[in-house]
Amino acid sequence: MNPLSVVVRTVCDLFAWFMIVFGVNVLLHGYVTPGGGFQGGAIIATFIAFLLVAYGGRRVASRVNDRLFDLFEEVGLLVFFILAFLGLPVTFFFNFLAKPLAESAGGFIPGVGTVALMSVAVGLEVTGALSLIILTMHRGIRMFRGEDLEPETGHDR
Amino acid sequence: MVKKTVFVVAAILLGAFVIGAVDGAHPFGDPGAAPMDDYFLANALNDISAENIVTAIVFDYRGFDTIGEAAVLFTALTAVATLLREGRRKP
Amino acid sequence: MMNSAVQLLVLAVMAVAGFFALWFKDLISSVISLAVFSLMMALEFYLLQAPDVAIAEAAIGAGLSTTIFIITIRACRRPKSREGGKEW
Amino acid sequence: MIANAPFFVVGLLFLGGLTAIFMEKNLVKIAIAISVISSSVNLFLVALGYRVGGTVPIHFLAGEGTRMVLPTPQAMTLTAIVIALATTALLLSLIMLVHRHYGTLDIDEIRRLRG
Amino acid sequence: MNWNAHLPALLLAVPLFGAFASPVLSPFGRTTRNALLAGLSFVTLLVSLLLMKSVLAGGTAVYVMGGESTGLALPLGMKLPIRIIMEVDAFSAFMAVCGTVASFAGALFSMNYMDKFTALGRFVSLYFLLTLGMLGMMITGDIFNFFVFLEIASIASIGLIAFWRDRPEAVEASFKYMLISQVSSMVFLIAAGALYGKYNALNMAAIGGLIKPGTMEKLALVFLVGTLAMKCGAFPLHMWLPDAYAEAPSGVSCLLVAVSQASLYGLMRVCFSLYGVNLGGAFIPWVIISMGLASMFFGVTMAVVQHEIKRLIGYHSVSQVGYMLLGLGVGMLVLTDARGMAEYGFTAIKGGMFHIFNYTMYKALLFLAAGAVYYATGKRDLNELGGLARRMPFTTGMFVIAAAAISGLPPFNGFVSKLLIYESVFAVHPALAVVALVTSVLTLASFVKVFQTAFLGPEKSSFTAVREVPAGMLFGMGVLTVAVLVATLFPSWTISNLVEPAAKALVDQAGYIGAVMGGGL
Amino acid sequence: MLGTVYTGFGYWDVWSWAAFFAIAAALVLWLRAQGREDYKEGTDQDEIYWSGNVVPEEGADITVPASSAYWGFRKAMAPFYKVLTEMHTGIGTDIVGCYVVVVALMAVFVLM
Repeated sequence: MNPLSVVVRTVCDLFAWFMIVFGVNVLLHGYVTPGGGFQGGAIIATFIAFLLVAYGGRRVASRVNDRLFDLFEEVGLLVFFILAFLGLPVTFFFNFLAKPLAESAGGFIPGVGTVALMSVAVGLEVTGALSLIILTMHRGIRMFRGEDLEPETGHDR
Repeated sequence: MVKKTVFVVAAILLGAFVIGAVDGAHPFGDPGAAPMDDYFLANALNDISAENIVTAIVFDYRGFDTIGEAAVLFTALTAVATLLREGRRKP
Repeated sequence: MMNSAVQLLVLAVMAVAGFFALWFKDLISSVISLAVFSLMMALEFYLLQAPDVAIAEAAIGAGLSTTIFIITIRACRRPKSREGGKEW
Repeated sequence: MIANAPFFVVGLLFLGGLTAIFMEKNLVKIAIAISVISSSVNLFLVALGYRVGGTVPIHFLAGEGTRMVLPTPQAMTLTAIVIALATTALLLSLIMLVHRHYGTLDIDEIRRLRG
Repeated sequence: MNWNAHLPALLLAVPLFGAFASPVLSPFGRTTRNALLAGLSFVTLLVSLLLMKSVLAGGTAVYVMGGESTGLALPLGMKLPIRIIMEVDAFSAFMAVCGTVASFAGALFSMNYMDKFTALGRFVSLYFLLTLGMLGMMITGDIFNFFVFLEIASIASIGLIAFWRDRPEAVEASFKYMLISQVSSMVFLIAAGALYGKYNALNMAAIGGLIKPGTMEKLALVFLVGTLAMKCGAFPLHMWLPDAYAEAPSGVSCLLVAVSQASLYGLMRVCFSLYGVNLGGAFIPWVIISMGLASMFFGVTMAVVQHEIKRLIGYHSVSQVGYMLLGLGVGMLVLTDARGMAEYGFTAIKGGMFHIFNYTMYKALLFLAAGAVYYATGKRDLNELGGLARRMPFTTGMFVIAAAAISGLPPFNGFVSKLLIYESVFAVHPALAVVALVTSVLTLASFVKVFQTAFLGPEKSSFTAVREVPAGMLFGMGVLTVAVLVATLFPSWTISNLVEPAAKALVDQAGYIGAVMGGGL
Repeated sequence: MLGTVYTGFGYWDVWSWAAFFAIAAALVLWLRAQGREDYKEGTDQDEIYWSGNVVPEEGADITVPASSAYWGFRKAMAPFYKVLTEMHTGIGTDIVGCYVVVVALMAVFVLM
């Protein structure tokens, strides 16, 4: 794609950072306001899409580190799984931190218990996974341009 | 061409049946008695103090769907990364 | 009544956008139509009192889905203009 | 039909997407058609949960004692939307690979496996 | 805490953990990765065996995900279950055992077979996710949850079929499967949503208790049956199947066989437990029977003329699925007719069920043997193979056992299940048994061809360097060979301990509903 | 009995079949042992008889390739196989089309 105008690129750049703030907000308050893990994660993942528009593919590919998103995704998944597993003395997925409405004032973990924690975990996972999907597919374009890839020979001798 | 016509006719027929099945569920805007959903609406706030009932359902009542869904996303990412992997470079 | 009139309008726009997404021969226009369709879908979800789903649909349908479609269309161009093809 | 308009639109979009799969030859257009089909199913699920005069199923926004729409279909739709995105991404990656190997996006030419 | 009650959750949690942990652990090297793959597959197998034992001893196991206790399906004052419920009756446990045996064998085989590929950490992830999807479909009792697991299974299998992405055919097969599975799963979701909209329940047992015959229910039944029949490869919907099975890596083909059985399980669950007596006449049973007949005959006739070894075996899958559809369809036909059920229906169901077990074992073994031939020689075209029996004695021996079992030669287990099917479907109409017999003959013919051209004959000069495959692969095949031989030598034990409880659980709709709804229909 | 399966119409016993096979194998081995004693390895006797022609060195030249196996069967069933292979076109939309046609037909018939 031809380089876009300066205005569009600047707006995209600004929006990209705004999206992160908005996404984190949606993610953290999912149990009170509309939102939650998926929505927040998806909103944060549009960050990469905006960056691609604002800076162009080559710069994004060279600057953005995949490892970070890999880490997000892995940590999110494992935390989610472990939170689900911790309820196991009762049942898998038992919400062992929840309190009824009457007792749930204050405290570090809100009264919804694992719902809030799992929401954050899923948010991390969705952020990482969706960003990685976009980055990987974008790298796929380059794969077809340069023919410097050796085809895998598999296992035939 | 005959084949394509047959397929399109069958697709239109199937679409008509989908409309039939969709209409047969319940009239729009009037689901009637909904004991399962009314249980969520009545108890989510008091039991686990969740203001947003949809989130409560997603992460607690039907939490297993959510881990399945996270697994779907993870599967798709893994499959995409497998298909578009860098592979070996030419020496 | 007001609500349902707005709803009918949104549904009509949505159906038209979906139709054009399937109708256009040009892939980029088709994908843009699909994005409009997704936005209308999000609006419809909002009218159906489902803001959670509306947020998800707006972010995923209109944002990410469009991005990956456009990436694919870029990747599937005929590889004739090697020198002119500035990377996206 | 006017009262059931969302359901009708769902069926219409499903029909249109299904027909477009057979009418189109371009792989990306087929992917778009599948995307439209899955969107229509999402709309169906959400429309199932609507109650006339119902409010958002969030106590924080709705206030006490009001009639709310059904929340379960919304939770199901969230799952279905993410699944639809995941499958679309995979389908598009496969299309990229098919284009790399076969050099074409015409579905009638991708038929090495037959018989 | 009582681990026995948590077995259904553990059965799903173990492969899930394997999938999530594999990207973390696989950078530690080949040994760690292989240990994870083989170890967790073995643990899954153990869990499924324990689950089978506990289900046989204590009846249907109900597991409420996230409930206050594992068995509390109905919360206070509710007539319907609200949470996701895993419901494991003898049929589910039986299928889970079949699936995990195939998964374990495939994992052992893949350790050496996949060595020369890159991205093996992701392979392990996808393998576990495919196992997870299969097991989830087998034990879940919730229709939307079933859809989620169906999607996991299909996406994982799509990724695995195209794993060798530098082969155009693999990408093509994967793409075709993707198209059909997307369209059909959307149709499935429409049906599930319509059922939810009418009965406001997602639990299959709850819907089964509430369901009444009507237009929408009939349409939903057709949509569900069409989708699941497509996924298990019944005749007019089978065209993706030989492509996919042939192009997947062999260890994965072995697991895909079990995954198609999970779809068959879903089909039977929908017809017997969800609809059951409300099936609405003999139309759907006859559809399933005729699909079975067509699959048997056309699948085997297509297989006879193939000359690519895995594609040939893939077409045999179509034909073998036909036997199960025939047997179970005949059982479905007499579901409301107590006399017919006692006379021949139950035998047909037993035959179909025993055939599921046999089919999973020997077909997986055949795919593994074909993969071993491919590993050793690098050829998959039968025209270029020949004289391998001297070079690869163990592979040859196991291939012969599997080929004899699938053709239904008398001492082997394939014969026993086919005998049960022949004798019972004969009571419905002799023509059904005749088609089944002809299919069996043609199966034997095509495997004689494979055996003669690949393993017998003079040695070819290009194969002088061929060696027997590594021990891991042989061990993977050995597991399945032992399973085939056990079912061969002790058919009565297998039937009375594994198959008959499963068949009883399948026809007992009231029992399935009562396990969740507490006896009150 | 561990090996006996009652089908409702008859029964199947794997051990009696095993015994039958053992007896048959013994019989065959005995018959084989009665064979000609003037057979000697390394002489012309164990050469392949190739209608008097020279036997080819490469093994592949004297085997029937798999594509030619059951040639007569394929020849006799040629019209049948023509229909069947034309059905398996291998085009992606045809597969979806078959699915749609089958489901639509089933729906038509189930509502009738």
